Amino acid sequence: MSDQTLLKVTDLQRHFPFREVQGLKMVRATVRAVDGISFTVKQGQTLGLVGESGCGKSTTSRLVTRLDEPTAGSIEFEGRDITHLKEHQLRGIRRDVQMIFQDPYSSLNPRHTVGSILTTPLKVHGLHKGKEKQRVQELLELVGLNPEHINRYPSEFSGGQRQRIGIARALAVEPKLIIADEPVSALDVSIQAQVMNLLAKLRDELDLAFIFVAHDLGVVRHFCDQVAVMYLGKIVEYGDKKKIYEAPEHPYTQALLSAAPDINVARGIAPKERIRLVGDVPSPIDPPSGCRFRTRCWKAQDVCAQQEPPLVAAEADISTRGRREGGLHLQACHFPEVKTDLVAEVEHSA
Amino acid sequence: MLIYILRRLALALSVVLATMVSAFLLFFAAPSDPALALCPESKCPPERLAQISASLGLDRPLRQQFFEYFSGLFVGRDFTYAGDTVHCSAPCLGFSFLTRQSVNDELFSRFPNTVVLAIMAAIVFVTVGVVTGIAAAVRRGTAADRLIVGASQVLGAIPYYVLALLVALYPVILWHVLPQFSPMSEGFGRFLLGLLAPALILGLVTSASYTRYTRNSMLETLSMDYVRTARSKGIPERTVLFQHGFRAAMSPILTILGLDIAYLLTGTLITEQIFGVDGIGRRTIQAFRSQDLPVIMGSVLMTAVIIVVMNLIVDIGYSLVDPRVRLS
Amino acid sequence: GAPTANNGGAGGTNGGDKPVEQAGAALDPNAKGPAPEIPGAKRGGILTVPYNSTPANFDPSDQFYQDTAVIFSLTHRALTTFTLRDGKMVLVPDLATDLGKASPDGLTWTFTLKDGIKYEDGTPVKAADVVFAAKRSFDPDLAANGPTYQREFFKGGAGYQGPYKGDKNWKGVEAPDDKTVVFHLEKRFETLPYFVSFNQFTPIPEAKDKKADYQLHPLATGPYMFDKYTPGTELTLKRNPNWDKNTDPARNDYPDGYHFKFGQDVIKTQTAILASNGDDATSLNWDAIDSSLIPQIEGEKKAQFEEGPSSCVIMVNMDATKIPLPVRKAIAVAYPFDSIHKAAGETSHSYSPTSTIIPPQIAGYQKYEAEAAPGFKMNGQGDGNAAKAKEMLAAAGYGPDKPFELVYYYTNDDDIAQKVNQVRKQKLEAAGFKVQDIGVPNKERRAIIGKPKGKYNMLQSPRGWCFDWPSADSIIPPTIGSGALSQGGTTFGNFSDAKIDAEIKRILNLSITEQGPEWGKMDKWLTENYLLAIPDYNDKGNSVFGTKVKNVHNNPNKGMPEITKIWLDQ
Amino acid sequence: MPEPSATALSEASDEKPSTTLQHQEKRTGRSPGQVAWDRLKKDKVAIICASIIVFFILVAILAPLLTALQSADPTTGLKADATRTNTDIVDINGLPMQGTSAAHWMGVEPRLGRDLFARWAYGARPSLVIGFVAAAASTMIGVTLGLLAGYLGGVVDRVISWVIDFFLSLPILILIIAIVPIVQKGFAGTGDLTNEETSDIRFWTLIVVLFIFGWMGLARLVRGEVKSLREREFVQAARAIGVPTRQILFREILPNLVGPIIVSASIAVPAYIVYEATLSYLGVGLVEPTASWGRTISDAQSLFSIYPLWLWPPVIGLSLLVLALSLLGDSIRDAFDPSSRR
Amino acid sequence: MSTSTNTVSTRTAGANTAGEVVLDVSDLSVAFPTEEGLVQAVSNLSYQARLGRTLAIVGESGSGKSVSSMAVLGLHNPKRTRITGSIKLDGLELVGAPASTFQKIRSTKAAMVFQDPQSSLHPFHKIGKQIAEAYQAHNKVSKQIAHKRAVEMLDLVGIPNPQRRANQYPHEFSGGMRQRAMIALGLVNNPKLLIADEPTTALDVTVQAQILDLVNDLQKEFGSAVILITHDLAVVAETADDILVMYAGRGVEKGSAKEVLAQPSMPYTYGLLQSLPSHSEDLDELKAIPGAPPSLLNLPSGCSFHPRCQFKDQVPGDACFTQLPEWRPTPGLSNREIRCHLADPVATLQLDEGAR
Ligand SMILES: Nc1ncnc2c1ncn2[C@@H]1O[C@H](COP(=O)(O)OP(=O)(O)OP(=O)(O)O)[C@@H](O)[C@H]1O
Ligand SMILES: Nc1ncnc2c1ncn2[C@@H]1O[C@H](COP(=O)(O)OP(=O)(O)OP(=O)(O)O)[C@@H](O)[C@H]1O
Ligand SMILES: [Mg+2]
Ligand SMILES: [Mg+2]
Repeated sequence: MSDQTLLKVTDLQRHFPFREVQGLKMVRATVRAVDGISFTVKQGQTLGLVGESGCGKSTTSRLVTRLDEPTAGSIEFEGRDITHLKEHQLRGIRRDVQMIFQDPYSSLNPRHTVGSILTTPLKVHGLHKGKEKQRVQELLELVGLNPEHINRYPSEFSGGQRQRIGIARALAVEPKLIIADEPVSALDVSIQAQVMNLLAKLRDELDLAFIFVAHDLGVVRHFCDQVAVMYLGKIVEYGDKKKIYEAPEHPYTQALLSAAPDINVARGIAPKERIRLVGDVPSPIDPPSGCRFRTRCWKAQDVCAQQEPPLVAAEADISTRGRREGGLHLQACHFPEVKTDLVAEVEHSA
Repeated sequence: MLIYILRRLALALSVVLATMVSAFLLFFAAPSDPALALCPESKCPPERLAQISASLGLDRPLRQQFFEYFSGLFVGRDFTYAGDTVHCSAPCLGFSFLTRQSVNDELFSRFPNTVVLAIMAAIVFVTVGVVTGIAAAVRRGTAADRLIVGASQVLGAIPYYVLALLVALYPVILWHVLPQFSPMSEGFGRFLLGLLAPALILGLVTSASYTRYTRNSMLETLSMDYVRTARSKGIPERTVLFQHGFRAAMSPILTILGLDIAYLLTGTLITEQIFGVDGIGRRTIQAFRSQDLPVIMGSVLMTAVIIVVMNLIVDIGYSLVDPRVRLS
Repeated sequence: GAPTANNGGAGGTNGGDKPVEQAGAALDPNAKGPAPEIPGAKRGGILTVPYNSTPANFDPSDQFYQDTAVIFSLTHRALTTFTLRDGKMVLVPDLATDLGKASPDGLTWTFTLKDGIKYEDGTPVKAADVVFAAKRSFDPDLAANGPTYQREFFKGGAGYQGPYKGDKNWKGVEAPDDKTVVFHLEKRFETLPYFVSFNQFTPIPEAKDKKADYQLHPLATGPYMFDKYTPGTELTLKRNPNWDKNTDPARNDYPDGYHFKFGQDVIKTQTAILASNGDDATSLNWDAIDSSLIPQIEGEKKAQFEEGPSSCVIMVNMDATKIPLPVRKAIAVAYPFDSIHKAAGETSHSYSPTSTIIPPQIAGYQKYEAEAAPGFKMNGQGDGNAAKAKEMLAAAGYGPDKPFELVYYYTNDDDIAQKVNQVRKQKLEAAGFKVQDIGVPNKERRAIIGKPKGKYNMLQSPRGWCFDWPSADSIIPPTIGSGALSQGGTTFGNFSDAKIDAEIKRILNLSITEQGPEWGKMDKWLTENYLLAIPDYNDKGNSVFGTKVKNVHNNPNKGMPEITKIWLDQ
Repeated sequence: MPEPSATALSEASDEKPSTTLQHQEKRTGRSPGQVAWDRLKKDKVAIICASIIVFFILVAILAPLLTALQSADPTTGLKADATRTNTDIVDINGLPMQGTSAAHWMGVEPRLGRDLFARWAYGARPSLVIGFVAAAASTMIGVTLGLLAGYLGGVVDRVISWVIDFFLSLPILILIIAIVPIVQKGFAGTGDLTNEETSDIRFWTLIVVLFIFGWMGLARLVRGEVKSLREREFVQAARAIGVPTRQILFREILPNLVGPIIVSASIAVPAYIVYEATLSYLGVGLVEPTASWGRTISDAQSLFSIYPLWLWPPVIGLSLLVLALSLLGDSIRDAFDPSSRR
Repeated sequence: MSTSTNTVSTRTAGANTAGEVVLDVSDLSVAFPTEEGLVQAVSNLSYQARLGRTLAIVGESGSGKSVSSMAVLGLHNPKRTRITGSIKLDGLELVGAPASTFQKIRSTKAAMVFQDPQSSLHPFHKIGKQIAEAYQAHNKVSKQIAHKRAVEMLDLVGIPNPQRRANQYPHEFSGGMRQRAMIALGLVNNPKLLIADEPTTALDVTVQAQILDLVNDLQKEFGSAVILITHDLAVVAETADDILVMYAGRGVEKGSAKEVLAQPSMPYTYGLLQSLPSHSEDLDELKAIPGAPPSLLNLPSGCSFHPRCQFKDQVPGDACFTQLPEWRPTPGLSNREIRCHLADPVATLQLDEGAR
């Protein structure tokens, strides 16, 4: 794992303007899907992006892959600003940055065979000329599929197998960074594990950098080095995995962690104390002033409504277990407070 | 809502305008000579023809005619005729070449006939189509379903004008089962009765496609989760079908209805011709025979307006049926 | 046959100073009202008349068409009119006391109005009203569709624009007093008494003139008046209380009213009328009988059908400047009349083959059958003789290697014309002609075949002629004289010949009585010596009527029923 | 569990989706199109309809042969063909003097005496050609415009949508009546044409006019589908890979529209056939001497009571063909139905 | 097979009873004849639901969870479904019952909350009306009273400002509120049995927690039986009393929820639990069950799970391949039943776990 910064995202914004009719008036409004986020991904590193539905995770992924153009901010890939490149200028980037999609059903063209799905990227980028078929078979093997299935249609595969095809497609161009937008959310637990294992294996073997989007904290914890927690288009807490899981400081991160049901309850561990949030996520069209989380926050005070808390270094740079550890840990709350034990420790012996 | 309607109206207006311009160019610029149509073949020396042309205003440059026609539409225009100047106020469609009557009057006076015919036909095809469509959907896969679908297919496959002609001839003329058309001036009841036969046949034939639309739409909504929810509430099946199923199945039918207005008007054209209903369609065909351009233009405009307005109404109705439509 | 104007009749004319007097002839200057009663006729009922075409308007100044003329014969009276007597049309005085008096030079005609004639509103009819109407018939807008004889014959008529745009005090027609109408002519117009039976000479009171809108309710002088008129749709007539039958020698008034419906589908209408259910039993239709109904009207429904001649003669026109006479004769021998009639959907009830240019209703008609070749009579019958035609062509120097090419235009946007062309072409080719049939839309064809310098060498305009009154001066001069050609129009043969023109001029200067036989002779002479157009057929008119409609007879001047004599058996 | 009308509940949503998924593990190499094809082959109605259509196509192709099967006409000693007139065998009023015979299986045409069987067999040609060619042309236009509007969005979409709206608001029939002569004139140039040339020109004119006015529905449909397909992840994936736009449109998106396109084309074909007949009825359809069912029907309707032999064969032919085509269309729709497939 | 099922279940029930049995499903099979063959969605399923207790039905997608519970409410099209066995709801036999019976018991005795609240609420009707309608269908009351009841219910499920919300359409609700409304709809007639079919799958974690708490609270208040269908084992661990694990249309393990999750005794349950990336475990690799679920058109012979089972070698002979395992109590565990041929599943699985 070298220390080379692969991707640097600074103050990224994506607003979707739209018109809405309110009574007799036509109002212009914007969905602030992503509203100023910054993060970096180093080579071989995995960044997890978590947050509730609609907080802007997919939008971020689409911006980073440049399937969408940011409203503001910048994206640098290997030091090159790719924020506003035109489609034809993006060719190189298209090779280096790939995406794995959430839905294994809709992300494969039902009209193409596996073979043609996998040769398309090779052809587009002129890779392995003349030996495309061989390369496709390699790829299939790499993701654990039978190379003989090259002439099958996606409909003839199960969800897990399809997701593998999607992964193979992303790998075909030999990218440096893969953005995986909820790659396992649509899969069943038993299959999910298969795919996660595959991703981990590939990451390690090919030294890939990942941005891993998910809402399942367990999966993220399993897979990522760093985690960014998003809420309504903003990053509220960002840091090394350990810090986030073991010493979360932002109330939202804490709520998220505590809300996840825990199977360990069944193993005799007392159910953790759950932080109950009231109300629903506000609309990104009209986000609350100041701190966006304040409407659901139990710690909210006047200042939260007036000032937007900046993303700053976490106060207590200590881990739950009392050992001091360095590493990245940023949070954005006016009243940060370390809360440990939100995640139960598992007893390894049965 | 208001803004939406205004915007839609503006769009509709642009469509109607474009229709008018293209129709004008089509008809007036086309190599046709309405004067010839008015001049009997055996007695038509050239100077007579020129006189008729001049009297119709067709001797002036096309650009001038175009300008006059369109200014007539928006601000009205003056006609000089037999030494008199007559003002024709906006929207002025001009005067019929043939009857010398105001096209506005000619068409508006016939408008009710066409509209009543269309509405009666619509009542027929909507009720027949919807009822049979629902019946078929509910009995999907049974013999009854196949019968309904089959019958509607067969009905739709026979050339309409042949069917209409048979109806016009046998039940109406020869057997006297159904009354003939009589104008509104001879009593509204008789008028309605007279439209029964044409409306029935037009409605029945049109209903064929509505049967299928309804069936498909119904099948689709019946497979929706919310219908399952409705059923799980233990409410009577009838309520499930109509309040939950059909209510939602209606919007696609409504959309198609909007799109179909143009075809319905085509249908009235042929129907009016065959049943001798004195409506816009028949007048238009007449106008074609005599190259009566102002009347043809007028009826193009009128039909375009009807279609556009109906689509607007359908759109608004759509939003009434479906609360999700935010009209934006 | 094309639609045509009013009028007709038979017989001679007057000339000079004295009133026309011709016992037993088709002129009856002394006819007096009331018209004789029809034995057994009953009063009452409404006659419904649904028919196919749609009258453009009911402005008296603009009338030239048969159907409106029939309707006007119920509502409007002109200076003279025709009445049906024993199957013949007789010209009788109507508003005038006689058939007019001409000055010795024939250039001034005087008509005197009867006393006691009123409009439907009770106001009396004045001579000035007739003069105003006559002037009005010059208006280029209001009278665009009307006849044009007045422009040609009336003094100063050529450029006159009518009373609105033109000189109000134009002197072509004058009313020196309330009862007298005086016509000043440019040249002799011996058949003026016929012409003044046109609706252009029905009085219009200037004070009540509404110009373009006058047609919505033209003031009636006849036994009926407009009740309700919806342009393009229908017209109902009711009795005119101010009509005095004692002044009217021509009209009876049996039904209580009439109901005309325009633009009706022919088959449906005729089928319904033959079935005679309800109102259909008191209905009448004058469209050509649909061929699907022929079995009925030839069989059980015979009594509900009436047919007779109309005013039109149809000819096969050839360009004599391009086709030499021997070839014209060969065409006459080859021409497939029967096939063409069948293809055109003509039936024995819609035409009768003819061998003359002048139809039999016309004064001086002389029956003859000219021969195109020995033994080959040109009588519009048969299906052509290909073999004989080939022989004749060969004799004229044409053969398979050097065929004579016939070039003509036909309407390609009309189904019947196309079918006719198919058989015509097949048969003419069989007779050894080379045929170049050029299909164009009707409108274009009419423009092309109306110009004498066309690419065609046959079938140019006119296709035939419908007379405006029953004298051949309304047939031969306009179709054969070089006048039309010099004005840029076409004629039979497109042929200008000094001999022919001289003969026409000679006959026109004769009195009405003398003209008839001379026209008859000229007809035969033309066909035998020139063969500019091959006589084909006379159009027939017919009526189909319900079982309660009585006394329907064909008006041979119009090929329409004589509507003023019909009564209903309620 | 008798719940008589609890039908359809499970139909579209959960009828077969995952079963096929699992089931197909065993059958390899079947694309969705092939699945539909297999289903069609099992559908009896579809087979019957297809046979009927094939029958008419054969009749159309083999018209000269079939016509020649009739024996020679005794009066002329010639075998009938579709255009030869024979006025000798109709009476003075144009009615045939004979009924069906070995020489004229369907009798002869009133007035012209042409052989009705020949006209019937040849008459299938324009119906089929117009139906298929106009449908193909309008499908092409509709698909292209729909693809562009749906995929490119923005101004292109707004312009195309407006044009679609515009065309949909036109009183089509009136315009067709007006346009046919004009287009014909454009084709015809100077206008010195023979019967046959005119009739050919009119034939192509009709096709052009029909498809000019017939592409909007499909364009709208395709536009909608493309709009939703565009958001589908496989299109995003193609973009992410760097596949050029044109290739995305035609290689990624278009194949997914095959179902709706085939269905809409299968509806368009009978619709055009009927439209052609209707236009003939209104006098702006095909012209003499082309034998066409629409023309024959419009000619024959006046005499149908006394000479039904003229009217009914083309009416039955047309109805049967249209019926078969639209039933087949339904079957194709079912076969492609996404609710019974995944 | 069916007889043993019954006795076993009764025994289990007897041991576990905390309330009266409301729903007794025994030997239920549901099959759908389709073009491609017979889809055996549910086979020989038996379970019971008791008042005051929550039964979780787990299993992966397509294992027949929804199909079996929809059969309870008679929501399958009778013409396209073959249902055999017995479903006794509050003593009433439902298999083969007429439509009118179902109409009566729906919502009053058994109600269902569906997975996707977005598509399960009618988009064109106001929320209040949809709830009131269910109340009115079973109580002879006026519209106003029914509406009041609907508002009450919305209040009960914690929707703020219920008066106003009752007059809104579903699309104006957020996902969590919609699911609450669905629950309100389910409870409006105080049913004895509430079937919640994946009530939180479509929701966010924080909202999911809210909803699950709500269901628990309501159950305590109403004392009804709840069947919770899910494939999220963590949810089960936190909310359910009893559990039924399904695989390929069959029940494979049942018992007390906590015990089963703590100590699974059937290889499939075990595999499922193993494949979870438990929050605190930092293992490099997850223990996935290899292979994919079988086709319901063509179930594997013997035990449906055998193609994916890593322990099939430990069963002597070819029992796993040829013989369908019957329900049997797990040796060494009380209150537990499994369908497995393993002689001593507990030991076998423990051995495996220890080996890792
Ligand atoms: N094209 C668009 N136009 C308007 N709004 C959009 C668009 N795309 C996304 N949004 C809005 O932006 C917000 C963020 O969406 P995004 O898809 O990034 O969320 P997410 O975190 O990926 O959610 P999920 O977990 O549901 O996938 C949402 O409110 C969404 O409605
Ligand atoms: N009407 C039907 N016809 C054919 N097969 C059906 C039908 N309904 C359901 N199935 C099949 O039955 C099986 C069980 O479906 P069910 O919906 O019960 O699964 P589930 O366990 O609820 O899954 P999920 O977790 O995805 O909801 C599935 O394979 C499904 O495809
Ligand atoms: Mg997302
Ligand atoms: Mg389910």
